[in-house]
Amino acid sequence: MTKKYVMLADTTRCINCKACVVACRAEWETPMGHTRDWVKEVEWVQNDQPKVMLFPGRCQHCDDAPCIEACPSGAAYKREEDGIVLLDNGICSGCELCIPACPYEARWLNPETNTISKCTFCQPRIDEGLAPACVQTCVGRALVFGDKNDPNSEVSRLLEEKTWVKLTTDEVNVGPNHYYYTAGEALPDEVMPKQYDRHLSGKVMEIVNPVGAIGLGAMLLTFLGAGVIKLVGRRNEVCASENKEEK
Amino acid sequence: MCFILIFLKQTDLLKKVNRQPQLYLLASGLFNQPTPARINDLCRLLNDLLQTTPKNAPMLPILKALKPQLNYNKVLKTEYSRLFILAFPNEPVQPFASYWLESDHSLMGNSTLEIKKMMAEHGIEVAENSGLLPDHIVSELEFIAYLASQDDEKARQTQRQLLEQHCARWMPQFIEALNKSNPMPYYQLAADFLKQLMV
Amino acid sequence: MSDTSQMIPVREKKSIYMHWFNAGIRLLLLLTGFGIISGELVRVVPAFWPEFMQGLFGGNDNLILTHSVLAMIWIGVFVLFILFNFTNIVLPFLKNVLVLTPSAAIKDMKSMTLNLLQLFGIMKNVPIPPQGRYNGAQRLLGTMIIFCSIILAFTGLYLFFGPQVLNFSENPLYGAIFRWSLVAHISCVFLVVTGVIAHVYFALVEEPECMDAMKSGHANVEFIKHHNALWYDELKQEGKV
Amino acid sequence: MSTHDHFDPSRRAFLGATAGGTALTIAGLPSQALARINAPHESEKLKETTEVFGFCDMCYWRCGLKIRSRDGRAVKIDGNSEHPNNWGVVCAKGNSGLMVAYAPNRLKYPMKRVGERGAGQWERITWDEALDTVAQELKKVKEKHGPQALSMIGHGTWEKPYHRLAHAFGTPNTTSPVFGLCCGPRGLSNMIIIGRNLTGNETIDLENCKYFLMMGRNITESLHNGETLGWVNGVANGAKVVYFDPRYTITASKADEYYAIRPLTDHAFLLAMIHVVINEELYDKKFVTEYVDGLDELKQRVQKYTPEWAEPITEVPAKDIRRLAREMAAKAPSVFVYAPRRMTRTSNDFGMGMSITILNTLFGVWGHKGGVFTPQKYSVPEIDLPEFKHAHLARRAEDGGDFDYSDMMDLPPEYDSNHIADKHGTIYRADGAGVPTRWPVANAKYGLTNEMWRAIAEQKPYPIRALITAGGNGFLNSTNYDIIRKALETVDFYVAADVSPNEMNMYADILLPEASYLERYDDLQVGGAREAYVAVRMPAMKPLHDTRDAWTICKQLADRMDLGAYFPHDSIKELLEDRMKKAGSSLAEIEKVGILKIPADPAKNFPLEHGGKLQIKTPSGSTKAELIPGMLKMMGYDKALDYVEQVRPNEDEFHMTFGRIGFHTHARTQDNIWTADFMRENVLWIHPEPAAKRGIKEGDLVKVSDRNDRSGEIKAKVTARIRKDSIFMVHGFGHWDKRMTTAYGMGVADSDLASYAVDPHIGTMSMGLSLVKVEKV
Repeated sequence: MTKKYVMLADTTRCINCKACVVACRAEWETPMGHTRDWVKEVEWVQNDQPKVMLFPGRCQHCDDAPCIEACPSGAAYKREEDGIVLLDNGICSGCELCIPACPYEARWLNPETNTISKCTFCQPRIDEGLAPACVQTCVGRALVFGDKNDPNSEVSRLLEEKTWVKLTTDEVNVGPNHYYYTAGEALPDEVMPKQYDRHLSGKVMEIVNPVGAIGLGAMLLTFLGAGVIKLVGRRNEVCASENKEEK
Repeated sequence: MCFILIFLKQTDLLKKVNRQPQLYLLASGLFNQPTPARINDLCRLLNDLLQTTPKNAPMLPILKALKPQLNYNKVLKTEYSRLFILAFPNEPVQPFASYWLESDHSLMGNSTLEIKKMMAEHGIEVAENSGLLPDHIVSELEFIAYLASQDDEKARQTQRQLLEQHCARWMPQFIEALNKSNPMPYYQLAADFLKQLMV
Repeated sequence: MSDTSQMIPVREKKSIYMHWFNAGIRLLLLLTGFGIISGELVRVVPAFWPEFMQGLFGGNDNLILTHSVLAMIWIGVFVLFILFNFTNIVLPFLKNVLVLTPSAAIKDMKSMTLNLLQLFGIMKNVPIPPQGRYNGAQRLLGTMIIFCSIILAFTGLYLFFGPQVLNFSENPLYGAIFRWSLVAHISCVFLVVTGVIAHVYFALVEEPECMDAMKSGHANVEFIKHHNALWYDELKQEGKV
Repeated sequence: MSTHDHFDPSRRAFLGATAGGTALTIAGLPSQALARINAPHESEKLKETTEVFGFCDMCYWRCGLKIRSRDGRAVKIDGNSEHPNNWGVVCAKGNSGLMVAYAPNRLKYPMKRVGERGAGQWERITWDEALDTVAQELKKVKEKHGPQALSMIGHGTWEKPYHRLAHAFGTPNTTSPVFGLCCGPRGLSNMIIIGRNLTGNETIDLENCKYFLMMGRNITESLHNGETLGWVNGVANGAKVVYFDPRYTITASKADEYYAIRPLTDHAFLLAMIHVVINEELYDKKFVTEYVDGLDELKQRVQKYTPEWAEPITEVPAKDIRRLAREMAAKAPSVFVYAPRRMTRTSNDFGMGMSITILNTLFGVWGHKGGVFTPQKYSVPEIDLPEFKHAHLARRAEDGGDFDYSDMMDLPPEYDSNHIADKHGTIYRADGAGVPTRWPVANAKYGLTNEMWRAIAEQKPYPIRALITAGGNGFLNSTNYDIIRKALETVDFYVAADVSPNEMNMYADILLPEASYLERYDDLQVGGAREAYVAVRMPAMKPLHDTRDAWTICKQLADRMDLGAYFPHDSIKELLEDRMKKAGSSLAEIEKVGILKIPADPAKNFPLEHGGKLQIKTPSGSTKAELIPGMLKMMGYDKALDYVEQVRPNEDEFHMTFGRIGFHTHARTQDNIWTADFMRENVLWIHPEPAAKRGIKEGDLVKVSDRNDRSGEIKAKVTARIRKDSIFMVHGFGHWDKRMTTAYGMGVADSDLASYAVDPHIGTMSMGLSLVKVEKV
């Protein structure tokens, strides 16, 4: 049975201490000004009581990842054996087609490698059986990582225990694998995925393909038709000439 | 083999007709902490160079101008500390490659390790008592001097690589910062000299 | 109407080789190219193809390399051919083929439409205006392919070398150029392939004589007279027939 | 809307994506079926690293660490999952420790001042020159003024060797801010009432506690990994949290009930609680009869403190006070009244502290599950050293425990302030800590740093001519900059040892660059939690630049001052080997695991759950908790138990409050590029109402000024998370040392606006009394 890695974030245990962010920076030497993970602090007033919610975030390793769909070279791919969304630096050209595609704004162009960078669930670490850096360091133990397909895993247990939600809307639901526990609190708009966007070139691309496909199809049909008619024509000619000979 | 600061004494290397090692040694020495002994070494070195340098060399005027500046005094020590140790926010003249090349301006970045590895490949490391990091300008220049003094292809290759792919990426910024922090003549000239050396 | 009238040489061997080389390598480029493009947004063939090709080449990086090398061979050979045969082959060919003025374009359109319609037995008895060495359809197609090929070559070069030599993070323009090159590259592929379908059809079904000509280099005078009246006149003047 | 699902990422997702318009392919097939291309890919490999153990130095909780190194440099700091201080987790500060070592502006070489003191003109010198100078100058001072003329102020880095050096030198005047500027009132209250300090690494059974009454203990932002994690677990285990703070902190956002209590009035609220608990007999009768003295007297004293009396003072409804008292009693003894970490706020913190201890004692939390556990101790004897001249101080300073009062009553009652020594010739501390008629109950081990600065500045009661500082930042961790400046300018000689530059060591005559905690061995960390433990700190790499570890520095100084006998080992490593042998193990042994432990023992930790007895010994010798401490009555200090009216802002004024944020430690990490990245400068929190009145909008620049014409300019954060009569700013900003290239000139220094009054009974600072005006600029 294949694995399915998921991340759980219990927002009631998160204290916005940023340990996960620094741990990630140290582990993967991400350049300043960029980060693979973050904590969003949302504050508002509800019947004149202030309220604060905290949302640790990172790539959500979606099942129908729009970034993979947008990547021309297949540098963005989903690893079959555990479903994490990775990036093949060898192939990535840094064209950024995937960046606006991500509803969670998890992807960015790394100025040091000139390729796209994002959370990999610490793929090199988990391949060695280690927890992701952010999970290992999380002060409130708000982050839990594991294999959802393994009924004995902690994540499976927790998913059973409580009601978890995902950052999805009716418009945008690409099957994220990052779960959140808010103790029933509604998710604030600030953390909701944005309707994914395209560069203008991407938008054109969306038209080029179908149009091209239709064009090709039409052309094929035309000449198939022509071919048939031609054959029929030939047949008639032949028959005609045969008839002549008979006479 | 540890070489920083010991290397200066290896006069046989300095006798070579090839002036490159001396030039880089001089540069290295100029940016190192000024001590009476070191200043003497530098004078010796400078005299050698003044003799061997052809009249038309662009380097010559700077070397000549440098000569009278090469005498040890307290002001020099303070100036050295002000410029390279107490980097103030308005004029950080950090003498470390890593500072200029790492996105967080931290020391001991990957750039430092590259140099360390390069040195290791030539059987060299920074002397522990020197208090210098491998990518400190003094270490780097002295390393180049060492490479220039070796006449094998590997050394020449490393030197080229070092200058073109590493030094070129940070020393110009360093020189600019140094110029901005209106240094005393000694360091002004050191900056000009290094600039000249880079071209 | 097959009578054994004389055959005359209409093509040099090297142009013939060139044609088949061109055809072959473009086919390979098409197959590898379709294999490279992976993401839904850009992909033009069902996923099984890229999956098969990338698996076959042990990773897309190899496939991309292959595609690029082939393309560069293609470009190289063409450049050389053009350099060495500019006056004697290329220039006349361009003269005959390129459609640059609107009026010419309209003229060719007309004849092309007639051609196509008559395939379906429409307007059978409307005479097609006399054509030169290449008829309207061929000329339009040729012109289109020439321009597309140039675009394909340049965008292709950028797609391959751009990311390697430029720091995309330095200037957003670099990435934008890349993305637009991709659009252009794919659009041109669509256009060319579309055109080639017609090209192939005529060669195989309608006018096998042309096919022969492209093999042997000789064409039947009767055929020319019938299809390319103007050219026939030219040949007459030149005393080639 | 969000998909509430446990397992299957629903098919809706799938269709949603296909509707995206990118489905059509040349074959016209819907994309998803064939969408994903499964092609071979190179996946990244984890780089090799070597691992050493250590404990953190980014704050004072000292979590256990595992440090990964590659190519001779530390690359990642992980937590040691065996260490009871953090169970493997590390906060942002801990993770950013690397940037202390790699900071381009860290202190790299020994330096000698050449310009005016504090002008920041230096020149690099050799270690020999530096150490010779220090030794000479200190000897000079000793000859002219006696050993007590040296003061050692330590903070931050591992300061033990400097204490030892100073005590060997013969001065009692060693201090660090932990008592006078931070936890003093809290530790002292516990100590004096029940003989435990419950400060440092608290011994609270957080996981099993069922009710937290938190008096401004912002445990999620003034965070200590193990403590915070324990608390979060406790809350997850169903503990109720009632949080009191003028500001709606992240802790408040986790609480079941939040009271924006009127600043400085916690004491009043607590007295009302005590009133209810006693009058309604809600206290743990068994515990009280067995282990507590003075209930009746206390009852008399708190009669006037009814909830109705407290309501207008605290703005906490009387009915709620009653309810909370009853709720807690119902859950007792698995309850805890949580004191703030830094309790130097009001003009009577001692009283507040004692009322907290009293409440906890009445609820019988001591020795009970879910209350306060009794720690175990790992016996790691000190190395053999010659007698110290000030043994009664030195011995205490040497052993690990805080607030040791064992010999506090040695001091003779008769005292003449002209005398600087008692009849045994033992010189009194200059700051008056533990000195009769001055601050007799103040902790004499850590002293009153604030009073020490004053003593130096005013040269009273006797001259102090030389100063050693080991880490710390006298300016930003204190509040009276003039005193600090005067002190630093007054002494004949000032030597500072530190890793990073700051405003205080800017004044040093000699600056000694220390190796960071990632580059050196240090003395053992001996601690007591449920399990007893001893932990080791190993170097993860060679010291960078020309830096040396504290022990080497102190030994080399001691040798130069003929005090070598107090530093018998050539290196700290040898000292460790010696000590570990005494502990019945070896350095090699502990280096393998990083920490040696005696497993937790419920019978010892929770004696009252296992039919055991609770061991109590108060400073006045009682074996029962003293609700009205006899010692205080003797000194007439018991009036501290009564509420003292606190300052009130005028119409146009605010209470000046300040506090911590999760990723900054005090004033130490603002220059750390990694932590600074989250917050370059602090902002002024102000409630929308007063803000509107002053035309202040989010992000506006405002001027804050107190009644002493101290002021600063800072950006405003308009938020309902603060009381209308208070403003707040994060502590530790407003650095003016130009060497601090990241923090320089960022934000405002709250400490320059906080009050510098002292608690009348124990001499600790009262920082919260400051009242400020705010106007738009």
